[in-house]
Amino acid sequence: MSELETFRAEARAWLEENCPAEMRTPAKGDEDVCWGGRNFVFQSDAQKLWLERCVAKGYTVPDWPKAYGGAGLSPQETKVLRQEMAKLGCRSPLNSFGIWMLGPALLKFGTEEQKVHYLGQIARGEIRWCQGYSEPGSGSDLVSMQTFGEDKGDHWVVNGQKIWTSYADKADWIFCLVRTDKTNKYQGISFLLFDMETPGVTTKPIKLISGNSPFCETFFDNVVVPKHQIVGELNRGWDVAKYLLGHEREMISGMGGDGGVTSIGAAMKAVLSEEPVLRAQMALFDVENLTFRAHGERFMDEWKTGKAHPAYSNLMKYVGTELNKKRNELVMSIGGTQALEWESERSNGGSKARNWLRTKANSIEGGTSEVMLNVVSKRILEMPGA
Amino acid sequence: MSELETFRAEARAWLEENCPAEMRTPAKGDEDVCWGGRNFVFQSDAQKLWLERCVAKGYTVPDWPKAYGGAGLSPQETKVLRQEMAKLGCRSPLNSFGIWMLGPALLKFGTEEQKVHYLGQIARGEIRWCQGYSEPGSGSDLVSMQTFGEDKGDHWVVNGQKIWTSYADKADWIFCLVRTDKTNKYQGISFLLFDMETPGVTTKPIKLISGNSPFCETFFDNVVVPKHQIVGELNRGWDVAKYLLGHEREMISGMGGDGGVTSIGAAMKAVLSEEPVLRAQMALFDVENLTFRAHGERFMDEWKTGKAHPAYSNLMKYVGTELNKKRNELVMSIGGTQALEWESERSNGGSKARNWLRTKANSIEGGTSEVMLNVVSKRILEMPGA
Amino acid sequence: MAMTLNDDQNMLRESARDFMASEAPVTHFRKFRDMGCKDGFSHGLWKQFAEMGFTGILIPEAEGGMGMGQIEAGIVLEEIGRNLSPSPFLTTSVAAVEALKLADKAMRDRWFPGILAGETVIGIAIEEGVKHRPEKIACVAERSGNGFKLTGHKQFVVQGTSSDMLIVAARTAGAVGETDGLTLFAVDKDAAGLSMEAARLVDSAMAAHVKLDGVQVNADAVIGDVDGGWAVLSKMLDAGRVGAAAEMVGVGTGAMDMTFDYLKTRKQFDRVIGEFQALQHRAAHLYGEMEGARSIVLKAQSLMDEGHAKAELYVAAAKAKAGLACNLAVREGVQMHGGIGMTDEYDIGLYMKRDRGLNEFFGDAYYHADRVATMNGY
Amino acid sequence: MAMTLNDDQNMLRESARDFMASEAPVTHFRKFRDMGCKDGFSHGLWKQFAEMGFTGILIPEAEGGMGMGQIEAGIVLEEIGRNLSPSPFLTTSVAAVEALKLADKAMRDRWFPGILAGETVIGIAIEEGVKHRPEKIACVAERSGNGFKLTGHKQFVVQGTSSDMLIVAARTAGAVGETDGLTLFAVDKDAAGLSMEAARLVDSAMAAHVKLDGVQVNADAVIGDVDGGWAVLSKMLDAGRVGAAAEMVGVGTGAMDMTFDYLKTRKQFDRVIGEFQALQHRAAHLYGEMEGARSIVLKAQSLMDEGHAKAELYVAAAKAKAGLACNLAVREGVQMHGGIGMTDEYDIGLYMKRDRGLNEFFGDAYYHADRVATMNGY
Repeated sequence: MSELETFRAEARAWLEENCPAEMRTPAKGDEDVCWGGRNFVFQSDAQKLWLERCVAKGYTVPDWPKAYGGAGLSPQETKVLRQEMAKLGCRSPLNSFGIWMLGPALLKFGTEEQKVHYLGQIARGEIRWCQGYSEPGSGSDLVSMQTFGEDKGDHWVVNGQKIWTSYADKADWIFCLVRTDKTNKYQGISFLLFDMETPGVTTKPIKLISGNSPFCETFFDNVVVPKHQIVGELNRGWDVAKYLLGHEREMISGMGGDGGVTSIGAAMKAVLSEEPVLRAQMALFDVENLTFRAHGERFMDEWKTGKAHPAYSNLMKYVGTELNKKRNELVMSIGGTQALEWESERSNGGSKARNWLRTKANSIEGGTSEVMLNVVSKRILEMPGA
Repeated sequence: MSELETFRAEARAWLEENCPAEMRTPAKGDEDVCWGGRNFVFQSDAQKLWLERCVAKGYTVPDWPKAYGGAGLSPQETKVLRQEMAKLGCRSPLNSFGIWMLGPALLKFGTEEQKVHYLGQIARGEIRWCQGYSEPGSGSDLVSMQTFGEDKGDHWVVNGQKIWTSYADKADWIFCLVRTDKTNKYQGISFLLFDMETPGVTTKPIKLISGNSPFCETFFDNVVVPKHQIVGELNRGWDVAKYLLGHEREMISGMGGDGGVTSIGAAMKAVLSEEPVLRAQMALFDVENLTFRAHGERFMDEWKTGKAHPAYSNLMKYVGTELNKKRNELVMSIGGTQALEWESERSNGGSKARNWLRTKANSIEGGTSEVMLNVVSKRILEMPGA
Repeated sequence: MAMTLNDDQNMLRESARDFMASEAPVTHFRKFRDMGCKDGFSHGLWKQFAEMGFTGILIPEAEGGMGMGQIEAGIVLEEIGRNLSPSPFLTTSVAAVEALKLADKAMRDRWFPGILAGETVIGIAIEEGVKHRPEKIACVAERSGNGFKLTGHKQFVVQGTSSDMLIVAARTAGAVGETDGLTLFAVDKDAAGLSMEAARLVDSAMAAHVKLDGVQVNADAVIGDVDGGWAVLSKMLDAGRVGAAAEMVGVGTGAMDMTFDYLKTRKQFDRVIGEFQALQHRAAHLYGEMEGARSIVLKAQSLMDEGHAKAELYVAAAKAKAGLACNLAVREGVQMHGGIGMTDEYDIGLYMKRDRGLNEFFGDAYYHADRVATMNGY
Repeated sequence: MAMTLNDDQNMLRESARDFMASEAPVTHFRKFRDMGCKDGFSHGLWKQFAEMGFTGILIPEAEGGMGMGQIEAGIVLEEIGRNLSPSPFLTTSVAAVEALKLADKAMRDRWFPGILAGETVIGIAIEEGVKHRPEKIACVAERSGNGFKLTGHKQFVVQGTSSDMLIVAARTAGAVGETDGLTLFAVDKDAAGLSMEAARLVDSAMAAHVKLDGVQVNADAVIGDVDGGWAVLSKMLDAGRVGAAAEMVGVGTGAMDMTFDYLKTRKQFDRVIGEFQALQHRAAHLYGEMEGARSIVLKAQSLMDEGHAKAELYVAAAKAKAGLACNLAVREGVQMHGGIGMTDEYDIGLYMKRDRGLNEFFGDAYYHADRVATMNGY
């Protein structure tokens, strides 16, 4: 413990010295988030400085090995660093699907050459990634995908269409599932990486019910992908994708709101004290919320010690996303007529309504609630049947 | 309307003259209910007199034709009679599965001879009936039944076992589904009637979680059933049974409690005023209860005018029984520790707890909630699949 | 009354259904939404409503209307809900008309013709906080000259800035929290001291924040009796509530039907998803909820039309149940549509937004469940 | 603390699991139920509990106990719940011991040895109405002679007539509704003026109505401080609540496991019913609820053991959640068992009855949800 406390003191000192004051205030919106990449425009000198300092220290990916741009911290040290950052209110230096999703997959399935090349770029925030999984017509049924890469010797020629590619219009590269064998449903898919500027790639933003457009449709028209840009074995991309989806589910399962156990009821006391039935809903929600936090804590402790069932993250994803939807229904109810406003300054540009609508996707993306329940039922409870 | 009002006045006068004062108080328990039959022992002279007078007037089955022991009343007149009986607090002169279940089936499927013979006995309360449908191993899957009637020319010899036969140990006759063709799953079942005193019939009461034993297991060991005791065509007993189950579902769907819209909350005000979250549950229940009453009223009005979907009673059965279970959960919560008592006088012999437990069967008997949802989904919503 | 529609009502349903489907389907709503229309509805459509006789559906025949009741108004509202047809029908032809029916002849003569012609729009200025609390009205009307001077603030005045007149509830006596001492006023949109600021809502309706800065009105602006406004207000609110409930039956049914169609066509794992039993059971349950909502709304409408003593209880239950059922319908609708349900391009999300607005309108399900408890004596 | 059991705790779990499964399985419960046992539990089994060290699990090591915490008591309680093992463990070894730990040495010396030996049973006499309302205690303790005279009525005193001593909460000052002014007393079962009437409950436990008709106790019968009983009471109640929650995790898990086994074997329509997706989804949902309950109970226990300021909040949430989840488990259990689930012969109904009793014990889910709201500041 004492060694960890030494690290804590060092980390604290480093953060206090290196994290600019402007980066210690809460992010106000999307424009305060640093996504990195070739086309990213820093919103302030502080934002740029904070990223550069973290990159130099390996703190954009503190638990990755130093060889790949990380700081080589242990899980305990990483946790301590996060705690100290939270205490000082430090913003995340870099948001990145490369860090959250592709990175872990590369660490597990990538060649040494790929690790050095791609992980370094990710850690430095040089390349912004997007994910090409879903296709129109293959939502929950991912393996029914049609996008095909034709083998041309040293490269594939990819044709097809993806949907729900997050920020594809802003991304530099894509990690993408492509069918490379039409005769084998499961073992005929490969996990490819390629540049979004490759000729033949086009994107079209999808407008959501929240009014925002974080996702795109992405089209591939004879896109040439060199063979060395495959992760894992040929036709075994499904293994990589499943591993990665597990990571995504863990992430989303933590989404039950503010990540904390603070009740939203106290701030709404004036409304709730006059609405006894609504207050009762809030009370029952708080019971569920405290439960979910404790459940998540227990799950993480069991996961770290290898005691959790491998499919357990599916359960957490189900419970957490349904809870988050319920929370936002309550926020809307308590917010009343003001929460209905969509553009006014009074409603902060309709932030409650837009967040509420956004959460409806939680139980769809990264595996629907229905698929999660199927998986829990079959893999954990071992219910019979197909 | 004026003609109906004349009838109302006449019915009222008849009831006032003929219904004994003792029969105008609420039934206190099972012992106050007249079930009729060969072995029934009247609990009072008034009970006997009330039955006899109603039989003479045709008022045990007011809407049946006079030829079969009824009073030949129109549906409107029957409703008026019921209203007047309710106003005076008259008890039902006769409770009978013969009236509620077998009667309607005989009216539709019986021969003229059967109608005159059996309906008359039913109307006069001479024969107490029980129902033999379910078998161990064939709960929701009724057509998988195994009880077999072997064709012996002028009679069948029936062997097998039934379960959930209501009051079989007290019944005189049974109406029973028996397989008469092993090669045809649906069209190989016949609807037979026979005397429970026929050699080879034995019964064994089933003790329920409520502590009561309203049901039996019933065993048939080479029971001889003459061929004229079949209702409907040979091997088409399923049609009779389905018709009858529809009636049962209508009956059970009306079971959402006291048959009225009176909230149970008012009487519990002292408790509810101190339990805000429980009060909120009660409030939401009352919304559902008022809804169900209106729904039932609308259903009956549509049913009478032929506008309701033929499978709609399945929906009402589902909604009504689930609601009744919820009501009893609330009754237990509001009743608190006193409602937990099982035998004390204070708790009226555990009546709340026993009723609560009894209602758990509502969503199982007469078709489980799951089967009801299947039927609604397939027949009304026309969802695809087997 | 029998809980089925009679022949006349069925005919009205057919004509309302045909009208909304052809003149104001969801594409109509989208058009006005996408042009950022400042009214949130089409004045041309409102004229067409008048031609159909809808605008005066609750106005007595003697005064040029159709003299019908809440059941008939609800029939039109259900079709409005099913098609998300934007119009001032609920506020003007249902809520406002019910209030004005209790006004004197001069006032009725002043406003009914314009409503009948589809030329007049009326805003309902009741709410003062983010939740519906009519008995907490604090807006003040002081005696002044020949009439009153109104001071205060109102919000969630749907179509307020498009209105020719606002019905304003203000306190002429009594303390906040009391139902006695309220008075309803017809306030002209151009009255000095009246200012409005429109806000677009999640369902693209426009709702105004209203400031009343010593607005002078004459005594003849009073609707009903001075200090006795609660009776008028209750009538108006109950008409608005049962009307919103009817519209939610339409919104929920529309969302449900669309979703059931989707279940029958969308394939996943080589099967039409409607074959999956878990979805079938949820679909059947949802159907039961919507049918229940339809029933209690019809019951509440018929009790209101009869002037039954229990009407208020049933209206509260109907608003609560329709709110809960419609909310379930749109949530299940978006979830069962999956990813495409999240896109602006598909209609299901529009139903979710409209449900939200209607649920808040004149008290949400929790507010009305609480009233049911109170009226039921606990 | 990590939210996983350590090696010692896992060993305890194994031994408790083996013990209950072999010495006090459901057949044991049935035997005592069917003989109409006046205690509702076996004194022999209580002795065996003592031999295992369970009875003194919360008693400090220095005083002969195991000196363990709520987590360990909960481990035993979960196995009790899973097997419906009838015993005075929850009232005597959990709730009463937690109160007595705050008493002076003389009192501890008087009662701990008997508890450790499995010879003493203690009843908790708190409730005065049908619902749990500890702050509404009206039972009066007047100063009298060297001590106090107790007058009032208590109910739902589980195993009251089998008890050697009752812990009675009474008012020495303050008004009904106040938490100040309460005092806890250890009252001997043979005290003059004390009378009890036992009532069998739905779950076959015996609970007493207690009449205190001027029961004279000495000053040394006070547990903790005069007028300051709320602190002792809160500790005792929270131990009882989190204990009941742990037992409900056992009851719910037992019911759930039994039901899942049934789903895997019962055939209908030529298929094992566990193949039906609608049941699968409900099963998976139920599993999530029970796992959630298990987690919040463990969290509450560990916060109590740490003496954390938030322990009270988490205990309330744990009692509420365990109650809701266990209730779902037994309802789904009976329904999924179908007809046989309704029979006394099958065990699932016994779980339903036990759930009911535990849900009421020291406040139900709605009561504790209300407390969570209050503690969360609204």
